[in-house]
Amino acid sequence: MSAEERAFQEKIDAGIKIEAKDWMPEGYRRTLIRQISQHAHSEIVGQLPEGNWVTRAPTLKRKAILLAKIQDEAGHGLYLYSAAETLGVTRDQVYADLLSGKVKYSSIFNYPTTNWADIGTVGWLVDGAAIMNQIPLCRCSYGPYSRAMVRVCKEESFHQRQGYDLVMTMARGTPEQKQMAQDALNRWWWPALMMFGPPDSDSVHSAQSMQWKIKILSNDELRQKFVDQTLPQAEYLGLTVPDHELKWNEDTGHYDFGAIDWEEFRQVVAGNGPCNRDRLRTRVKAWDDGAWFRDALLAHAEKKSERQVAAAKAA
Amino acid sequence: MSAEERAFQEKIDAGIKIEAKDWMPEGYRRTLIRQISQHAHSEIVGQLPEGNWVTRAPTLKRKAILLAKIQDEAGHGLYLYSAAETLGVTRDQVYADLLSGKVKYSSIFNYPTTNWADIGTVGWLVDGAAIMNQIPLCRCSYGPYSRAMVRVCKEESFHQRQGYDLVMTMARGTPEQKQMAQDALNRWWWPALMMFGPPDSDSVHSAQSMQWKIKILSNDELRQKFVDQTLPQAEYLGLTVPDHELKWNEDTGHYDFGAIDWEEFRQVVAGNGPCNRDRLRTRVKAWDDGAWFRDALLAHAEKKSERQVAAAKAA
Amino acid sequence: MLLDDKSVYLMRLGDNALVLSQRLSEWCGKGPAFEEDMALTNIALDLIGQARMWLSYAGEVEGRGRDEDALAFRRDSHEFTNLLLVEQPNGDYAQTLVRQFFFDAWHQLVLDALRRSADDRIADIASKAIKEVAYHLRRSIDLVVRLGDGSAESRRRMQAAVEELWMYTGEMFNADETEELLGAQGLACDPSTLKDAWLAMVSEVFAEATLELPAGEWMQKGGKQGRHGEHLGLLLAEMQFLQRAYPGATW
Amino acid sequence: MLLDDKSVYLMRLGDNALVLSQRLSEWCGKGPAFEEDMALTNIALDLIGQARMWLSYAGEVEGRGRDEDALAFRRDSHEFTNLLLVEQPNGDYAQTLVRQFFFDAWHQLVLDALRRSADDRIADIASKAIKEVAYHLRRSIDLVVRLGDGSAESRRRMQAAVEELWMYTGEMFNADETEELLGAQGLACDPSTLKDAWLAMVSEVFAEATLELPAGEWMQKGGKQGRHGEHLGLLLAEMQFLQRAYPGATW
Repeated sequence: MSAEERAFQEKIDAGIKIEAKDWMPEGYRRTLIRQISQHAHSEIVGQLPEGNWVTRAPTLKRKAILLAKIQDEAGHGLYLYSAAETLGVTRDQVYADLLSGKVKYSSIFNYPTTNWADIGTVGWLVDGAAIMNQIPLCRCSYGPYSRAMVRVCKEESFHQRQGYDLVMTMARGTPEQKQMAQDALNRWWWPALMMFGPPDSDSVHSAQSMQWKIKILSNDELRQKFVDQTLPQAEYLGLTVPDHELKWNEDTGHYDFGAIDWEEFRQVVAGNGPCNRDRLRTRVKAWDDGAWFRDALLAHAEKKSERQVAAAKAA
Repeated sequence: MSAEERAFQEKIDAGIKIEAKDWMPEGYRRTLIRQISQHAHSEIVGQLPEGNWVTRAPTLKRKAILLAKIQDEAGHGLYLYSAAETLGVTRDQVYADLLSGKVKYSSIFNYPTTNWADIGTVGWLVDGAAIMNQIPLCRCSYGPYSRAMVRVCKEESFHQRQGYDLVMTMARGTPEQKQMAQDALNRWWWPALMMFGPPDSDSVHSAQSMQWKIKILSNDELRQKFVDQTLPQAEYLGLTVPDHELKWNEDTGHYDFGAIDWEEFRQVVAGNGPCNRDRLRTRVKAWDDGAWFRDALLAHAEKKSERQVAAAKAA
Repeated sequence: MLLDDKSVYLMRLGDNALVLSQRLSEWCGKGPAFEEDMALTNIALDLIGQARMWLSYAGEVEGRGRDEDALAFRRDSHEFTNLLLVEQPNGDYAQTLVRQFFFDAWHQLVLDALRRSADDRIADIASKAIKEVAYHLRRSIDLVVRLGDGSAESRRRMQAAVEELWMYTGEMFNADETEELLGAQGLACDPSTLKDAWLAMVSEVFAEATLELPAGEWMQKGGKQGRHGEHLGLLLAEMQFLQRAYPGATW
Repeated sequence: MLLDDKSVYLMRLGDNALVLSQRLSEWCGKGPAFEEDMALTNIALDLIGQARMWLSYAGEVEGRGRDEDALAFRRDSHEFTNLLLVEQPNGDYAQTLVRQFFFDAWHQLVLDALRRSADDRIADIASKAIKEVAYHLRRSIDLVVRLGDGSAESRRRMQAAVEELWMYTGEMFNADETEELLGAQGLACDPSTLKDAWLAMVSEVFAEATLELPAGEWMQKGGKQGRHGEHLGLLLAEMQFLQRAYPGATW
């Protein structure tokens, strides 16, 4: 380890934030760029499964809440791209890697939203899992990222409460509504658990990321916290988590839960989820269809500055 | 008038059909091509306002009836294009004139179908008016056209009865359904009267066409017959025809009716109806999007015949 | 029937905001730039808020117990009284923007007049809404200018959108009996009085944007009276699905 | 629960026909040639007829008073049990045709087996339907061959459609408990037994069409159990609008 590297690690160990202009190891920079941009992409792609129900929201109030949530997610994407830009990449570069399929977004967004309760369930479970992942990152070593996380977590807690409220309304509604809520839980439960990533035993890069404090808790620790937190919430709603092996373990003080189908996880990551193709195509089409728009704004800006130059010369 | 022309007119006056291989004046040929191809185009474009409700038909039986009707219309288009082809044009030439906007289709199809009762009302009034126009044409002087008309009229009478049955179901249904039926009648009544074309006083070409027996009754005669026939049908349904001036005239033995808004008619013919652009664009898009398909069938046929030639040579 | 006319008028205001908001929300996550996604969502949100205020009040005035959701989700297309302009499909982004500009320019004038309505509630809603709409209009003008006077491609698209939508602008200024009656009472504004100001603004913006005013003078009409094109029925089938499929449920 | 399994099975057959028919009818008046418009409409009509027979019988077996229209228009997407394949969007005409070919080849095998069902009504419906489906399949094969071995462009489109839809074909051959149970009773056919024949036919047609079988082996599933993609909900919102909006009306 070089002297620079040692000094860097000492700062981290001492809880001092690394800022954009500070020296950092290339691996730290690259890992952060990947992690932050994946996170940004997830916010952007995450708009789509929710967007699927905006036009069908059942009340004007729910429609407004959903639109506002989706707008917040776009905002999160933008802060996060800005955080990534502090590391010496541009938003367009990073975004091009999403569109080309080189860099992934969270696999959870490759599942379809097929009933209205999904919208609440996504808020409750998916935002819930995201917050669980992100709260520790508010303490991460990279200043711009940790500050973005503080803001994101605050808004996402709000989304999670709104999602839970929606599911509660359904769970306490007509029998059909309760069935929708249960159906949504059945479909989202396991994918939500997979959001924490592969089991610690299979997880690559984790040790280094933990040393650098850009990963604070392990995948399995976070997953367990999520299960422990979510179970009582499901019970309170009168909904059943789709796991026969789930039970309270007095000895550990945690819930035991069944085995996750990691083959499904790998397939979805590899592009074989129900919606991978649709999600990416939607974004690629939006980008391609919008090229003329972006080009025209540039063309106008150039014209304008040429006119200003000409006016200045004439004066 | 040349000897040929005199002989031609004598055949017509004697009620002898003109067939494709017979001599005919160029004006007769051109007028027929225009008239038959406009009629064919109307069948093809006429699929679109009905197609707008196929995906929303309220019962499976009604959906099947509607699909079958639309299929019949496509069939009528095809017989009529065949009849036009006997006059020395090709279907693709004639169709290109539709797509370029050079030749019109019936203006009635430039109005939107906005509720389910429209589907019945179109059958009742629009097919009704079409039959009124076409029944005399079963006796027209050009053999292929008159035979096509016989077949078309038979099927359209069936459609008209189905349409009337649909409107009756609505008119005798819930208050909302009855309102839909009345609303549809309000919107389709005047455009249906316009289907017979401008008043005789303004109608060009009519005298010659009548002499040639490719037009048998005048626009105003047909319109009056239609009003006389349709009024009692509307009364039987308990619906009100949207014309305050409509009343039975003991002296003439016909219904008197109010003035038609010919300015609207001219605007719709000129392209300013509510749906002109959508109708034509839909057909143009279908044709353009299908170019690869039609080209590929030709390419396959060529490959196949080349292979047959090669096989024959090898043998 | 003053009461009825008033609720009809309020529904028109609400329906415009609702239907346009629905169209804008179809862009969700599909805009040409992240900032545009956010801006369109923002406008859609403002318009939903306005729709709620107008429709709630319409329901109260009507006095048949219909709230904002009953009016939004349980009327069929012939009962919707929005302008034909706002129900037009999104088309490309140029068409969405031109539709928005034509509407915003009119909307701002209407709300400005309604701020002086003799009905306090109308004046109050208009005063709230006009702050949002002033921003919508500024943004629309800015984009129309930048895209009209942008690239050759953007100019072509913008001009095509203008030609496409022009025939739906006439209806904005046709006063019908309802509007005349309410206008005479000082409750609503007579839209025919807005036409010159609207045309002046559009002309000015188009001049800067190097766009041309269309020559066509034939205008479509009927939206305010519930006579719509074929697009609205499909928009409503989607929008109203849950309320229609599960009547009586609470969401 | 034999009765329930039977009605579930009948609904699957009906839902496949209904949903595919709905997709085909979206082409109405928009096909690439007049003859294609007519042929697609014809197939859509045949499939509606079959859907009516299966759903009517499903309703009778279920015994809860639901007729064909109650089942078609008043179930929500999670109660629909069609294969994922048939709910996929039309895409271009190549995608519509490849979807149809994959389905027809399977459909014919299923109906052929069901002609020998121990249930006379099932056997009877299957015997009627298979005559229509034999024509559908002949037409599909003919077009797949002509377009696969047509122009470079048509081959590219057809191969792309094959790649696009391949992952929805696996579900056709997964027997679940319902099918196993009914298969054991001689009422239904175990779909896993059809896979070899289907693959042999597809391979043979593709060889003539110069198309390639995709390498991908991961298959989507869930349609038969009511777990669908996002497209079905929108299809149903449109299809069911009138029955949902006006409950209790007669049409």
